Amino acid sequence: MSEWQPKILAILCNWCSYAGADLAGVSRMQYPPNIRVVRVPCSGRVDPLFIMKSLQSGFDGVLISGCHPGDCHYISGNYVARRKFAVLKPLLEFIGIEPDRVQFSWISAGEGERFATVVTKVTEDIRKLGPSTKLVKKL
Amino acid sequence: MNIVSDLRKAIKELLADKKIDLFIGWEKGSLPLSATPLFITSEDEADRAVFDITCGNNLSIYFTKDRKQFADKKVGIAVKGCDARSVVLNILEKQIDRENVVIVGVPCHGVLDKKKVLAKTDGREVLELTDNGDTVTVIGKGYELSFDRSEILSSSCLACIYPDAQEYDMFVGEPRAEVPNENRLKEIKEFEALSTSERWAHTREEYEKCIRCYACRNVCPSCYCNVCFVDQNDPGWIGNTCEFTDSIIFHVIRNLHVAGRCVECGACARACPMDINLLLLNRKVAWEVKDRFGDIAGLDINGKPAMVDFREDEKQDFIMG
Amino acid sequence: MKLPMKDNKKNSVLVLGAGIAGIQASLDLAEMGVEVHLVEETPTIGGRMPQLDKTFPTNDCSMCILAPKMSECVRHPLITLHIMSGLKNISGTPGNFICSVIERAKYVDPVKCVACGLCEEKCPVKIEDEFDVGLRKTKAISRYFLQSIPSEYTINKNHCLYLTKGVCKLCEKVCPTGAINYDDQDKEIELNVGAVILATGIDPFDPIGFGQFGYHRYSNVVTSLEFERMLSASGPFGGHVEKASDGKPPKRLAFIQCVGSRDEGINRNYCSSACCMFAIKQSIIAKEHSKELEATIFYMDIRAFGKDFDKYYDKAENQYGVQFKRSKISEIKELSDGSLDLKYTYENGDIQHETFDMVILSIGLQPRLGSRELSKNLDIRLNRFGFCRTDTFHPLKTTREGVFVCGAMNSPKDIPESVISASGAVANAVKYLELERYDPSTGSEEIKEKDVTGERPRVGVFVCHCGINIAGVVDVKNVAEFAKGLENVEHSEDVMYACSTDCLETIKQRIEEHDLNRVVVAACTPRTHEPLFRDTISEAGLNPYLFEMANIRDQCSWAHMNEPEMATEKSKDLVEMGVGKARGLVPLARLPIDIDPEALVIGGGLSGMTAALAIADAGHDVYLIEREDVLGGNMRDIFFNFNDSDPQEFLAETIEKVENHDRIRVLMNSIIEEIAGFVGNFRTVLKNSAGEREELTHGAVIVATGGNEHETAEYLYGESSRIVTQKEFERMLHEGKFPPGKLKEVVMVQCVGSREEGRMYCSRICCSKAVKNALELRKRKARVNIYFAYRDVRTYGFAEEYYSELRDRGALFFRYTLENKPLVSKIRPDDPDSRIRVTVFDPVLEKDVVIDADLLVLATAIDAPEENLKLAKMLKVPLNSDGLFLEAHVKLRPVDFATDGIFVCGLAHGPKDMSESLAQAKAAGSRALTFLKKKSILAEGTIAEVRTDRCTGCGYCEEVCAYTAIEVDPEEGVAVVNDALCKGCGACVASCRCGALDLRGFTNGQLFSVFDSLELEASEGI
Amino acid sequence: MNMVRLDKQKFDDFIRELSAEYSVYAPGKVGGKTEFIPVEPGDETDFTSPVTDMSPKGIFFPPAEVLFEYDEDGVRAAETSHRPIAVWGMRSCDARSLVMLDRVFGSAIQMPDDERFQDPYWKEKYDSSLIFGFACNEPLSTCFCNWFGGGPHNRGGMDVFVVDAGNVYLMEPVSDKGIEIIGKLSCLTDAAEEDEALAAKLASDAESMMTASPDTDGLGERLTALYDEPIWEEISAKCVNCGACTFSCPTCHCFDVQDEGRGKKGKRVRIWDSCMFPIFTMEASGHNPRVLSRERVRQRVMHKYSYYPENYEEVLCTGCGRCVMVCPVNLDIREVLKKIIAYNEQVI
Repeated sequence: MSEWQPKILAILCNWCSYAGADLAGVSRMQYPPNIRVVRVPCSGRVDPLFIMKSLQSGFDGVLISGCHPGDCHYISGNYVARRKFAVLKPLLEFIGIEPDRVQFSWISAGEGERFATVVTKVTEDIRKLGPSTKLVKKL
Repeated sequence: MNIVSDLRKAIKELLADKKIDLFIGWEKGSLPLSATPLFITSEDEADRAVFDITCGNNLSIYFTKDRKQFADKKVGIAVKGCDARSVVLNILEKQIDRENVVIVGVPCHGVLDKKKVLAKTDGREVLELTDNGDTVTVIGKGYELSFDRSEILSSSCLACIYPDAQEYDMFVGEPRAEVPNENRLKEIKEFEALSTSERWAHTREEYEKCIRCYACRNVCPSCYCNVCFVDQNDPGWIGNTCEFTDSIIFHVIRNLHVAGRCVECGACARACPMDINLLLLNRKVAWEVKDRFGDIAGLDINGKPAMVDFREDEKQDFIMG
Repeated sequence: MKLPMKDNKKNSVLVLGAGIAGIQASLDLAEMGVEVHLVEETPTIGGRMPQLDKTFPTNDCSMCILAPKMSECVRHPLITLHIMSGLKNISGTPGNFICSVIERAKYVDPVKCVACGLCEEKCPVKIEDEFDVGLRKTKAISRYFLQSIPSEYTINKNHCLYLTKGVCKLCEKVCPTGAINYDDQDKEIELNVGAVILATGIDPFDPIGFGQFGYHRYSNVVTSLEFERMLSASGPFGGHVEKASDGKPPKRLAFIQCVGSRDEGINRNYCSSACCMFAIKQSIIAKEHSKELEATIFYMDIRAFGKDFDKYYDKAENQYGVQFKRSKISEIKELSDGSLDLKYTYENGDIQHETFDMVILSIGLQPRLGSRELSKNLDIRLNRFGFCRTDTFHPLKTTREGVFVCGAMNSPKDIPESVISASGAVANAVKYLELERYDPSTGSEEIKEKDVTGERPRVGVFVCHCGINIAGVVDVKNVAEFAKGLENVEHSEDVMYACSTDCLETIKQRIEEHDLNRVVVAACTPRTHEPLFRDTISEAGLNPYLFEMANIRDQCSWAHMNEPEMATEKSKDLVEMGVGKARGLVPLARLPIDIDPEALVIGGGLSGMTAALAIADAGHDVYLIEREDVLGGNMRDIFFNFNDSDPQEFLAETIEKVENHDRIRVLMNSIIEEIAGFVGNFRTVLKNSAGEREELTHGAVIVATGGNEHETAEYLYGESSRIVTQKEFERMLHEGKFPPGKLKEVVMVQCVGSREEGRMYCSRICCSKAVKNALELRKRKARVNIYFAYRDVRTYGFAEEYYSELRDRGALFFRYTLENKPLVSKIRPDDPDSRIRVTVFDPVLEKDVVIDADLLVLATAIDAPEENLKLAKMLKVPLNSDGLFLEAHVKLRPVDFATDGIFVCGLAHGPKDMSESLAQAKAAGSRALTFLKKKSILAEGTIAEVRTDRCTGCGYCEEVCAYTAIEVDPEEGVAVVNDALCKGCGACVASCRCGALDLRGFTNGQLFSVFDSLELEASEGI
Repeated sequence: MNMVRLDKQKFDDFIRELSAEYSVYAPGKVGGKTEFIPVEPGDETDFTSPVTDMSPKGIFFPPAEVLFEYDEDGVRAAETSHRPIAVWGMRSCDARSLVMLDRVFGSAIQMPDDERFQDPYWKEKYDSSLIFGFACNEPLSTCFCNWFGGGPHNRGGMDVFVVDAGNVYLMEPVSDKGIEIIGKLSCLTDAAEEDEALAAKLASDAESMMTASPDTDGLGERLTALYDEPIWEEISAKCVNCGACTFSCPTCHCFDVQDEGRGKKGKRVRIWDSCMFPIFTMEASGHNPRVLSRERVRQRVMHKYSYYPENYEEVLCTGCGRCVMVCPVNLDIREVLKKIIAYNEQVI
C-alpha cells in the first residue's frame, strides 16, 4: 500500500446500522475498506468522548450511525444521542476541526445500500482532508 | 432606594423569622477588586453584606460543595441573574431542594474582571476602586484612571441577557426580564467568520496555555462531580499532562458536560490563571443549545435540562442526508 | 434454561403461519413455558412485514423493528420451526389434538448450509422473485430474501434443472459444505398439541383481470405492494423508484384507493382497513425521497381511524402537500410517453382529467388463496368473504373448539391489531393446557463455570475461512498468524467453518489445552452467530460473556471483494480491536428476580374483566379494582350489535364469571393511592370509599381504565330533549322511550369533538355505532328519514357492509367539512322539547339542505379520562398528547409499556369497539402471563451499573431512561439500577458526566481499549 | 565582593554572553500573563509587577515532566537539553522558594548524601543553575515576605543579587557561582560608591513599604494545637478548592505520577497536584482521609506553616502574595494566619 489510506472508526448501533452494514455485505455491495467498526447496543451509548479519544488515538475520521428517529430499539436512545452530537459537531467545527472528520448518519437495518453509500462518501471526504493531525496525540 | 441596605434588611428579616439558618452573600474583600463570600448566621453579621461590581462570585457553588453540605439547612442566597440560573439548575439536578432555599435576587449591572482592570493599568497594582455608574475609577501608586464601565466588565456580562434572577423568592429592587443585548452573539459570530485554519490556530494558541490547574472546573457552579472524568483512572478517560490534545479534549468534554447547564456566569474565565478565553466555547455551546433545542440553562424551573430532553422533530442538519 | 417436559400435549401448541401474528403468538406461548410448533409455508418466518419498507404512522423501518422479534423467535429453545410446511389436518379433541404436518423437501441440509450464496450465484435458472413480487429475478436455489430467518437456502423443485430435467447439479459442485441433497423428501409428521392457533394472514388483492385501471396493460400502473418494494432501500431498486416505461423517476404519482375493497360487485363489500394509511405513508415516503414529487390520493373516505392516524393524515396534507381528491376514477388511459391520463368525477359530478407518471393501486386485503381448502381440512368455517368466521364476543375463536385465530385471517387488520389478536389468541389457547410456573434460572445441566477473576487475559483467536467466503478475499492464515503476535493472545488458528460442529469442539478443546479465558472468533456477524459461540465457550466452562467476535465476512470480505490486500489489513485491525475488547471482558451473571404470581387489573369494565378472567383462568390470583360500585363500565350503555347477539347478556355472563371466579377478588369503590415496585414485585395501596387502606402485592399491572364520552357544548347539546348523544340514543332505542310526538326526521352528526383542534384524533367507533343505531332505528320505525352528516364514513372492516345497507335503505348522507359544519337551531328557542332545525351543506347538490329534525343524534368523541395523568405518574408510564396511555411501540408492542410488567388494554389505550377491546384485554392478560408464569426472570447480563462513590444524584440517568430502570434514591442521593428493568442500551451511561455509570459488556474501559488498540500511523501534529 | 554595574543599554550583550553557557530565563509575557520564559538577546522582558503571574518553580519543576519513556525496546530516560539554566529577574521571595524546594527535592535531611533520596530531575537543573535575584524596590500591598524572615532586598537563594537603579542594574555576587560568573562577564563595570548607597536607600525604602508582621513565633506549634478545632470550618467556608493558590505558589510542590500509554508505547509523567483537589489523597482502596474541603484547607495551611518547619525550621511560604491575588473568592492567607493567631491566643 503505497498510497495513504485513511483509517476511519465507525461506531454503529447493534439493531439498525450494524444490521445495515451486514446487509450491505450480504448484498455484496462494495465500499472502501477504510472503516473499522465498533458495535454498541445503541447510539445512545456513544459518549462524545469516544469520538475525541479515537481522534486522539490517530483515526483519521469517525462515523457514528444509529437508527433513524423513531426506529430506536430502545425507544429513545437515538434522540438522547442526537442532542449530544448536535452540540459536539458544531463545537468541533467551531474550534477548527474540519467538519468532515466526524460525521453522523442514521442507517436502518434495511439500508444496506445506504450504508455502502455513506461509508463511500465519508471515506472520500476524509481522504480529501488528508491525514488527521489536529487532535492526534503523539506519544 | 439603597440596594445594600435593603439587602441587609431582607437578610435580617429572613433570619429573624427563622425562614433560614444561613444566608450566603458577599462582603468587602481584602483587595479593592474582589468582594468575598459571606456566610451569615446572625442578624448583626448581615450588616457586612454588600453588593457591587466586585461581587462576581456565583455563590450557588456552595450548595454542591462537600457533597451537598447544606442539605439539611434552610439557606438564603443572594443571586445575580446568572447565579439564579445556577440555583435553578441545581434544583433541577436534585442538588438543592427548592423548599430549602430562599432565593434573593439583586439587580446586577455587571461584575468586573480583575484582569481587564489590570490590563488597563498595565499591570500596576490597584489600591482603590470607585464605581461611578457609567464609569469606574481606579487609583494606584502614582496614578488614577477612569474608564467606561463596559471596558472592565467580565466578558460574560457584556453578552448577558438575563442580568436579574428570573426565579426568586424576594428581589431587592425591580427585577428585569430578558434584556436585549446586541453583543450576545457578537464574539461567536466573529469567530465563526474566521476560516477553519484560523479558528484552529486560535484554539491551539489558547489551549496550549492550559496548565491543567482545573481552576475553571473547580469554580464552575455546574461542575460538581465527586470525581471529575479527567481525574478518573479506572479507566482513564484522558491524559492529565499539559499535552495539548489532552488539554483541548478536556476542555471540549467539559464544554459538553456543561452543555445546557452553563449559565455563562464567567467564573471559569475569571479564575483561569492563564487567561484562556474559556467563555468562547461555553458560549458557543450555550448558543447551540438555545438555537437547536430552545433551551437556556436554568431559566425554567419547571423544565427539563436540555441534554436529557428531546423533541422528535429536532433540527438534525448535522446528520448526513 | 430448564425446559418444561417435552412431548406433552398439555404443554404444547401448534401455530400455523409465521407472520407477525404467528411469531407473537409463539413468543408469548414460549415465554409462558409452552412448547410451540411454528408451522410456516414459506422458507422464512416474518410473513408480510419484511416486504414493507416503513410502517405508519411513525415511519419506522419495518425490518428494523421486526428483525429482533424474528431472531428471538428462531432462537427460543421452546419454539420448533417447521418451515416449508403445512398443516394437513387436525384430529382428536381440544386439549389433545393430533396435527398432521407436511414438511416439504428443502433439498439443502440446513445444518450444513452456511448461507454463503455460492449456489445461487452459480445456479443457471432465473425465476421470478416472490418476495419482491416479481420485480426482480431470483434463482432456483435461493434464500427467500436477504434477511430471511432461518438463513439457509432452499431449492425450488419446480424450477431446479436437476430435479425437473435431471441435469445441472452446479449447486452441488460449488457448495463448500456439501449441503445439497437432491434426494430430500417431503415428510409427514404428527404433533400432539393441546390447542392450535391459526395465523395464515391475508393475500393482497390481485387486480389482474380487473381491467379498469389498466394493471399489467400499462407499464406504469403498479400495485401498492409493488410500490412498497420499489420504495424499500433493500428492495429491487434500492429505494429508487423508477418508471417501468423509461427507467426514469416519476414526478407525479396517483394513488387509487379501494382497489378490491368496498366493492360489492366482486364480493368484497368490506373495507380493508389499512390501505388509506398505507397510501398516505407511501406518499409521504415518496415525497421524502424526492421533494419535487407530487402525489395525489383519489379516495372515497379517508379511514385514518387508528391512534395518531389523523395527525399523520394531517401531516401528509399540510406538511408534505399530498393532494387528497374525493372522487371516483372512471378511466385510465396510457399516453404515448407512458404517462397515464386519469379521468375522475367529483361528488358534485364534475369530471376532470389529469396526467400522472405512475398510478399506484391501493389494493385491498383478501383471504389467503387456499383458505377454503384449509378450512375444510381443519373443519373450521369461513364468513361470506372467505375470512375465518368469528363472532363479536369471541373475536379469536374459530368455529372449532380449541382452534383459535389471529392476525388478518379473520378480518383485514393492521399490524398492531394483528399483534393484539395473537397475544389474545394465546390467552384462549392456554386454557386448554396445564401450565406450571417454571423457573428459568435453574439450569438443567449445570456446567461448573471457571473462575477467571484475577487471571491475566489469555485470549484464543479463531479466524474463520467460511469456505471461500472469507478466505477467497482475506488472507486468513496471515490474519491468524498476525493475531499470535498480539498482546495477551495465547493461541490463534485459522479454521474452515468456525460454526461447524467439529470446529466448535476444537474451540472447546483449545480452551482446555491453552487454559484460555477469553475467546475471539473472527468470522461472520455477531448478530447471528454470537449466541452459538457463547454457548460453546460456556460448555467449556467459560462465562459466555468472555467472548467477542470480529466481523470479517459480512463487513469485510463480502464488502471488499476486489481489494484482497486491504481486506486482509482490515481483518487484522478488526481482530486486533476484538482482542482489545476481549482483554477487558469480565464474566457477567444474569441474576434471577422473583416474580409474584398475582396480577392487579385497574378498571372493571369489559376490558378489565376480560383481562382478569384471562389471567385467573390460567391459575393466577387477580385483584380487580373498580372505582365505582358496579362492574361493566361503558358496556352498560351498549345494547345492540350488528348481528343479533345481545351485549347486555354477554356483559351479565361476564360479570357473573368474574364475581364467582375463585381466583378473582373484586375490589369495588376503590381507588389507588400508590403503586411502587417493578415487574414481579409491585406493591399497591388502595383506599376504598370507607377510607380504609389496603396494601396488595402483585407481579403485574393491567391498566384498563377505559374512556369517557366527550361532553360536548356544540350543536346546542343540553338545550333540548331532542338533542342527544349516540350513547343516549342507544338507550332510547333500547328502552323505546323517544321524545314526545312523532319521530320522522332524525339527523345524525358525526365527529362531534373528534378530528379537530383539541382532539386531533378519530374516535374510531362512532361511525359504526351510528350506522348500527340507525339500522336499529330503521328496524323499529321503518318510515323514519335518517340524515347522516359526516366527514369521512369510517366503517372499517366488515362494518362496511352495514354502511352500504344503511345507504341502500335510503338514509341520506351529507359530507361536511370543518369549515362548513352543520348549523343547528331550535325552532322554538324557549321550548325544552323544541324540534331542531339542522342546516347542512350538500356537496353533491352544492346547496344547503334544511331539515327540521325530531331528533338530533350527536356522535360525540371518546375522551381519555383526566385521571389517566395521575395513574400514569404513579406507574411512571407515558401518555400521548391526547392523554391516552402510550404503549411501548405502536406497531409491535401495542399492549405493553416500555416498563416491564405493566400492560394496557381497552379504551385506556385508545378508542376501539367491543371485539377489539376483548382481544386487547385478552392480549394484556396473556402478556402479563408471560411474566407471571415464571417464578423468576433473569435480568440481562449487559445492564448498567452504578459506582455510588462517583454518583452525585443529579438524575440525568433517570430522565433519559425509557424503561424507568434507573432512579435516584431520595435517601442516599445516588442512582440505583433496577436490574429487572434495565435493557442495557447505555443511554444513561453516556449521559452520566460523573462516570458513575457503566454498561456491563460495553464498559467505557472496554471501549477505550478498542479505540486505542490499533497502532495508527500518527501523522505529524501541527 | 563589591557591586558591579550593568548599563541597561548593554543588557542585550549581557544576555548574549550569558546565553553562551546557559539557557537564560527571564520574566516575559505569554498571552497576557507574565511568567519566566527562555529569552534571547533582544527579547523583551517584563518587570511591570514585582510578582510574575506564574512563579519560577516551573523552570525546575515543570507542570508536566516526563520521567521516562518506554516501548518494545525497553525503558529510556526522557531526553533533556542538559544545558545549565540561568534565571534573570527572580525576586527575593521566589529565589527563597527554590531553596525551600531544594530541601525537598535535592536531598533528604536525614541522609543528605544518599542519592536514593535525591530527585535527579530537579538536581540536574537546579544544581547547575545560576540565579540572578532581583531586589523589590516597590513591593505590592499583597506582599508579606517580611513575615517569615524574608524582605524585599533579601539575598537568600540567589547567586547574584541585582538592584534596578534606574539606568543601571547593580549586581552583587552572593554565592561562589555568582562570583565566578561576575568575573567572567565582560559587559560589567565596577560600581561606584554612590551606587551602593543608592542600593542601600532603595532597600530601606522598600522595607518601609511593607506591612507589619503579626507575631508569627511558634506558629507551627500553635497550629498543631489547633488541629481539631472548629476554626477550620470557618476558615475554609468560602474556599471553593479551585487550586489556584497551589498552582501559583512558588513553594507548593505536591505532584502526581501518571502513565501515558497506548499499545506498547508510553511514558511516565510527573504532573503538579494540588491538596485542594478532592481526590488529592484518594487511596487505591477508595478511602480518602481528606474528603471535606476543610480537611484539605487545613492540610495546606498545616503543611506550609507547621509540618515543613518541623523538618526544616522555616515555613514553606515566602510571602509572595500570589495566592492572595489569584484566589477567586478572596480567601486571603494573611487573614487566615491572623485569624489563627488570634484564635490561638483566645483558646490557649
